[in-house]
Amino acid sequence: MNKLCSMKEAISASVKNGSSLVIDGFTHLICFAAGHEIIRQRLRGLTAIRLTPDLVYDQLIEAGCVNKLVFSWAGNPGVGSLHALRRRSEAGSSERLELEEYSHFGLLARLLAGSAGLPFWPLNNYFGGDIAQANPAIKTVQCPYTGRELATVPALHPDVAILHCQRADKEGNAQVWGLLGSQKEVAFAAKRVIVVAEQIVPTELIRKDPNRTLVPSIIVSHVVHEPWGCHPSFVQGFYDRDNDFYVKWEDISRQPETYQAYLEEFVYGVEDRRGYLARLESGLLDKLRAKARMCEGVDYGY
Amino acid sequence: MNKLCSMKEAISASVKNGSSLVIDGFTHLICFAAGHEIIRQRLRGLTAIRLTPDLVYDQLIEAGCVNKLVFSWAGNPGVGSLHALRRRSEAGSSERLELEEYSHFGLLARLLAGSAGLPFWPLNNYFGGDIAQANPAIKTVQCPYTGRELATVPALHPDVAILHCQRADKEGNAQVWGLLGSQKEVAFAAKRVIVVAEQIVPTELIRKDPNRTLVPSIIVSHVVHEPWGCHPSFVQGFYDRDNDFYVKWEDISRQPETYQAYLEEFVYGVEDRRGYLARLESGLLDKLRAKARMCEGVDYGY
Amino acid sequence: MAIEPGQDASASERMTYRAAQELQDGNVVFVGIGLPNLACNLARATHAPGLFMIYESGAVGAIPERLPVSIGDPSLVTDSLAVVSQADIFQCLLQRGLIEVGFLGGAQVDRWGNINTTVIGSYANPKVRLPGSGGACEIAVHARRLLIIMRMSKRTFVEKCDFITSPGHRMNGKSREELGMPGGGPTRIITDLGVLSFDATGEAVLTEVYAGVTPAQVQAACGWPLKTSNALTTSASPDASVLRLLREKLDPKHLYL
Amino acid sequence: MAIEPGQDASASERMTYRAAQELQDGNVVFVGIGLPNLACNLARATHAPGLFMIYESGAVGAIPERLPVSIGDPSLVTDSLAVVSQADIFQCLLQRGLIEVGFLGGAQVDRWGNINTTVIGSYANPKVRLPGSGGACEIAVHARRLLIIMRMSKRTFVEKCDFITSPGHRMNGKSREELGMPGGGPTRIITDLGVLSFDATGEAVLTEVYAGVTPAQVQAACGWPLKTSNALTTSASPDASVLRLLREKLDPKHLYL
Repeated sequence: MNKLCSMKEAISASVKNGSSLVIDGFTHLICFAAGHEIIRQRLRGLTAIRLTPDLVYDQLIEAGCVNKLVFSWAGNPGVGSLHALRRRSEAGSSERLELEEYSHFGLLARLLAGSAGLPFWPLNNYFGGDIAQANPAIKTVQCPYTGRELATVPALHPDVAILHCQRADKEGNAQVWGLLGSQKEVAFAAKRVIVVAEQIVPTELIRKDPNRTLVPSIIVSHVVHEPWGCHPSFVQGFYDRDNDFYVKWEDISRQPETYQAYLEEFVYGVEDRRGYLARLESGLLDKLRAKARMCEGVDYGY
Repeated sequence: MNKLCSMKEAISASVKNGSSLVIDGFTHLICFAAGHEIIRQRLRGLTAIRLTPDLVYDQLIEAGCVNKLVFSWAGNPGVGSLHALRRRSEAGSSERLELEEYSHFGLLARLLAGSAGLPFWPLNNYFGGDIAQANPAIKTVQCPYTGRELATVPALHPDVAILHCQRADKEGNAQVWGLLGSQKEVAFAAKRVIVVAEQIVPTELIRKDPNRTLVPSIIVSHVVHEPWGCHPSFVQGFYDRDNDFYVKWEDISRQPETYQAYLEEFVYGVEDRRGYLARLESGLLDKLRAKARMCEGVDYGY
Repeated sequence: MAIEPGQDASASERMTYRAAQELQDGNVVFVGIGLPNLACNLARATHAPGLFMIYESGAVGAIPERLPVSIGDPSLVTDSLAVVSQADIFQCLLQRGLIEVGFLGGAQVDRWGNINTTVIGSYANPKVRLPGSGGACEIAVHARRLLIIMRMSKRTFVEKCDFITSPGHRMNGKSREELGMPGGGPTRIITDLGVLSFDATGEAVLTEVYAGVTPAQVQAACGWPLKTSNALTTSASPDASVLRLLREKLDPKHLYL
Repeated sequence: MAIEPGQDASASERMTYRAAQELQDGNVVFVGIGLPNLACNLARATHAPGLFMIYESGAVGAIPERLPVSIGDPSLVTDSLAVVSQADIFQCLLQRGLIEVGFLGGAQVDRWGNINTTVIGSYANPKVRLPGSGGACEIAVHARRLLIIMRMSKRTFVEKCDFITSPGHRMNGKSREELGMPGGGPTRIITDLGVLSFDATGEAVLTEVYAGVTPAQVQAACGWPLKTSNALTTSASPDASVLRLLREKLDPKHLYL
């Protein structure tokens, strides 16, 4: 079944006011294009879930889309803070964001449970520290063999998962290489999956290297072709991380005025991803485009 | 560190009388060469672990190496029974083999727990049937969120895991494609890992496609270069399964006399894998050699 | 080999054809080797080209070029949509509830659709040691619907299984619902004489016979007093084109037929 | 840029050098970004060429060509020995006990080596919202030994952390042993003034100072009465060749130095 559609269609068909949502990616493969479309569609009351809410989640917060954040590390990696998040979570802020906080392993374990069809996941963690004290969802279970107490987290089943990949076919069979993050776990945990791809390729190409397929089409509802959909994040083999932007973001986002001006220019002020790319400084994409480092193919013959 | 050695050295350094052992592989990548070397070294009292004990495990049983089998499906796939196993596990047999039995998911879950460093693994299984009744290691735990009872199995940490792969470097970084079985789980669960490879390749080749690496060198103690080490099992991209042998095996193994004659000729009667290969019918290897079906490489550039 | 229309269908061919009728286009099927695999290939070649085949070995969306002789055949890997670890197969696909149809056979089946593939006789001291569960137990637990394919005889259709490897609708007096089991349980037992379905209590009921087979013949091959539907129908049989497809294309070496 | 031998080492350079001394050839290290990453690269370039670097992003056996600006930098992927899912990182590598050395920093540390990277002030109503744990909590739990790198001040070396994100040796009166924690806990706090080790009770003890630093200066930068070793030594400082390596090769753009 051909599931190709525009980002606009995929978002409006899948994300509702009040939805819980993951735009996944760990530094790698973070689909800013999807976040921007959600802002443009002025969705409200979202529960935003990710181990590492980064700039695009902060933009969703600043734009007023998010009521609750489920996370384990919130920052601008290597640079600084997420300022919309801080403004809405520190003492004295008027509209407080609800935070549900884990460590990476804990939130990942919630997704593992969701992806595996189990109601909980055990992990050997949270001894003595305050994370489990601050989050009542973290409980314990006793090992039936050793009698030891282990921490547990409950399964998480986000309403929608948005996963960016290097290539997919029109049915949504998606192949990923480089950092895999928690993409597989998110895909199988979610109730609905949108696959966004740098390249749409014939199914025959997917079938030539089946071990690369991270997400099978049977769990995918929409496929979006969105080249450069992750900028300023990166896609291994396609383009590098725009580190200069991450550094500049600290200044843009520190003041609500410059933050809003950014959103006006690059999000509200454009129709879609193509519009966004057109507003980037000329020559930037060429500078970020990956220098090829091809690996060799392997033999699937018999 | 260069860990290359002969199969003889790897086995004598790693497998002791009474060891628990996995020679892994699910149809694919079953290292008969390792099993034959264990028989030649006349090791005794082994606990042999695998989801699918097949011909090579049956040979280990017939040769008197195994006291206990931990398994979930024991047969000659698509053909018939494992006759040494049957002779030693049915009513009236004199030297009974100890059996510890799961379903695939249950035994896999034991390896998952072992590989993840957890003392147990929960699974939504074993309702109503007799498997959990017959195996006291299968217990239950109550989900702290839903109150539901789930089955559990205890972590398994085999003394030695022997894993065959398409290619590895001298340090033991091993790459696998095609069916992955439970190789990763076995490798991380075990206390000691022997990697056997069709090809020894430079580390640079491994580094060119890091997503293909299933086993990292830090958990590997020995590396053996053993081309055709899986015959009559198969290695995707190298050689096909020798189905004729699997069919013939039914007759060879049904009678202890023909079974012992086979072991004399192909196991005790040869020095090593090269000796075994030399005794195969001429032209067989050419017939089994894979017809190339190369996939394309991918780009790891940035 | 010329085939007369409607003639000549062997028991295996009839079972394969009838099983294929249970598969709808787009179904996600957990495929076993032998007749289930043939039934899937027949469905794909006829009314269900989009059947999505998953094998417990890890092949997902497989389109084997040759008839696989085991569920780990290399032909299941080449050109499949994905190849994943068995942990993913059992956790993310089966336990997560994504498998719509499972297929099982066995050495014994009872009126509740419980299946034995473990031992004949006592577990501690078996008369015959069978292969064991493999993935059968979890397929029976999790597949949304389960198709059982078995030839009928008093030896195989028994009052009580010697060992319940794969649970059906009622185990030691308890229903799936009471036990909190996720999957739907068996919906059909496809045999060489006819087809059994399950009533609201979970008991097998003879609902179809092949042309020329009487309910009395079926009862004679069944180890318990078999309920028979008031609306007994005749099972569809393969026509000449289907037989040709099966014999010449799908299993030309007669591995399973 | 000419460098006089032994001269001119900045606090960051001293900390990086001292941290590198804690790494042995062949160690499996869970690497963080910033000074820990530089310390590992320095160790690899000098006495520990076989240091095995693992990043929580999934890169295993990485040999980055450029200084990574985040733990998810693409340069960590290209030419690494393996790239695995984060589930494998946390379960198969960290929880399985394969990580020998972990590195952490933080906004606050206390005398037991507990670290806070979550909030300043109360959790419910924080004065400053910090990034949170990331993988720090589980690194502190599981690494066989933990190195803490932090600049000293009364603001950061506190009597009591506002929030314990990553447990050290003693939490609310309970020891790691009493809590059944698998890893070894912190072995060193490497600061800009000197190095703290831990005594048998798990309390931090000043064991080294950099040349020219007095114990009184260290105490003045510490929020609790600091135990000082009777055998206080002077921390080794980087020589000119090390400084050249750091400045010209390992961090030429001065991202972290």
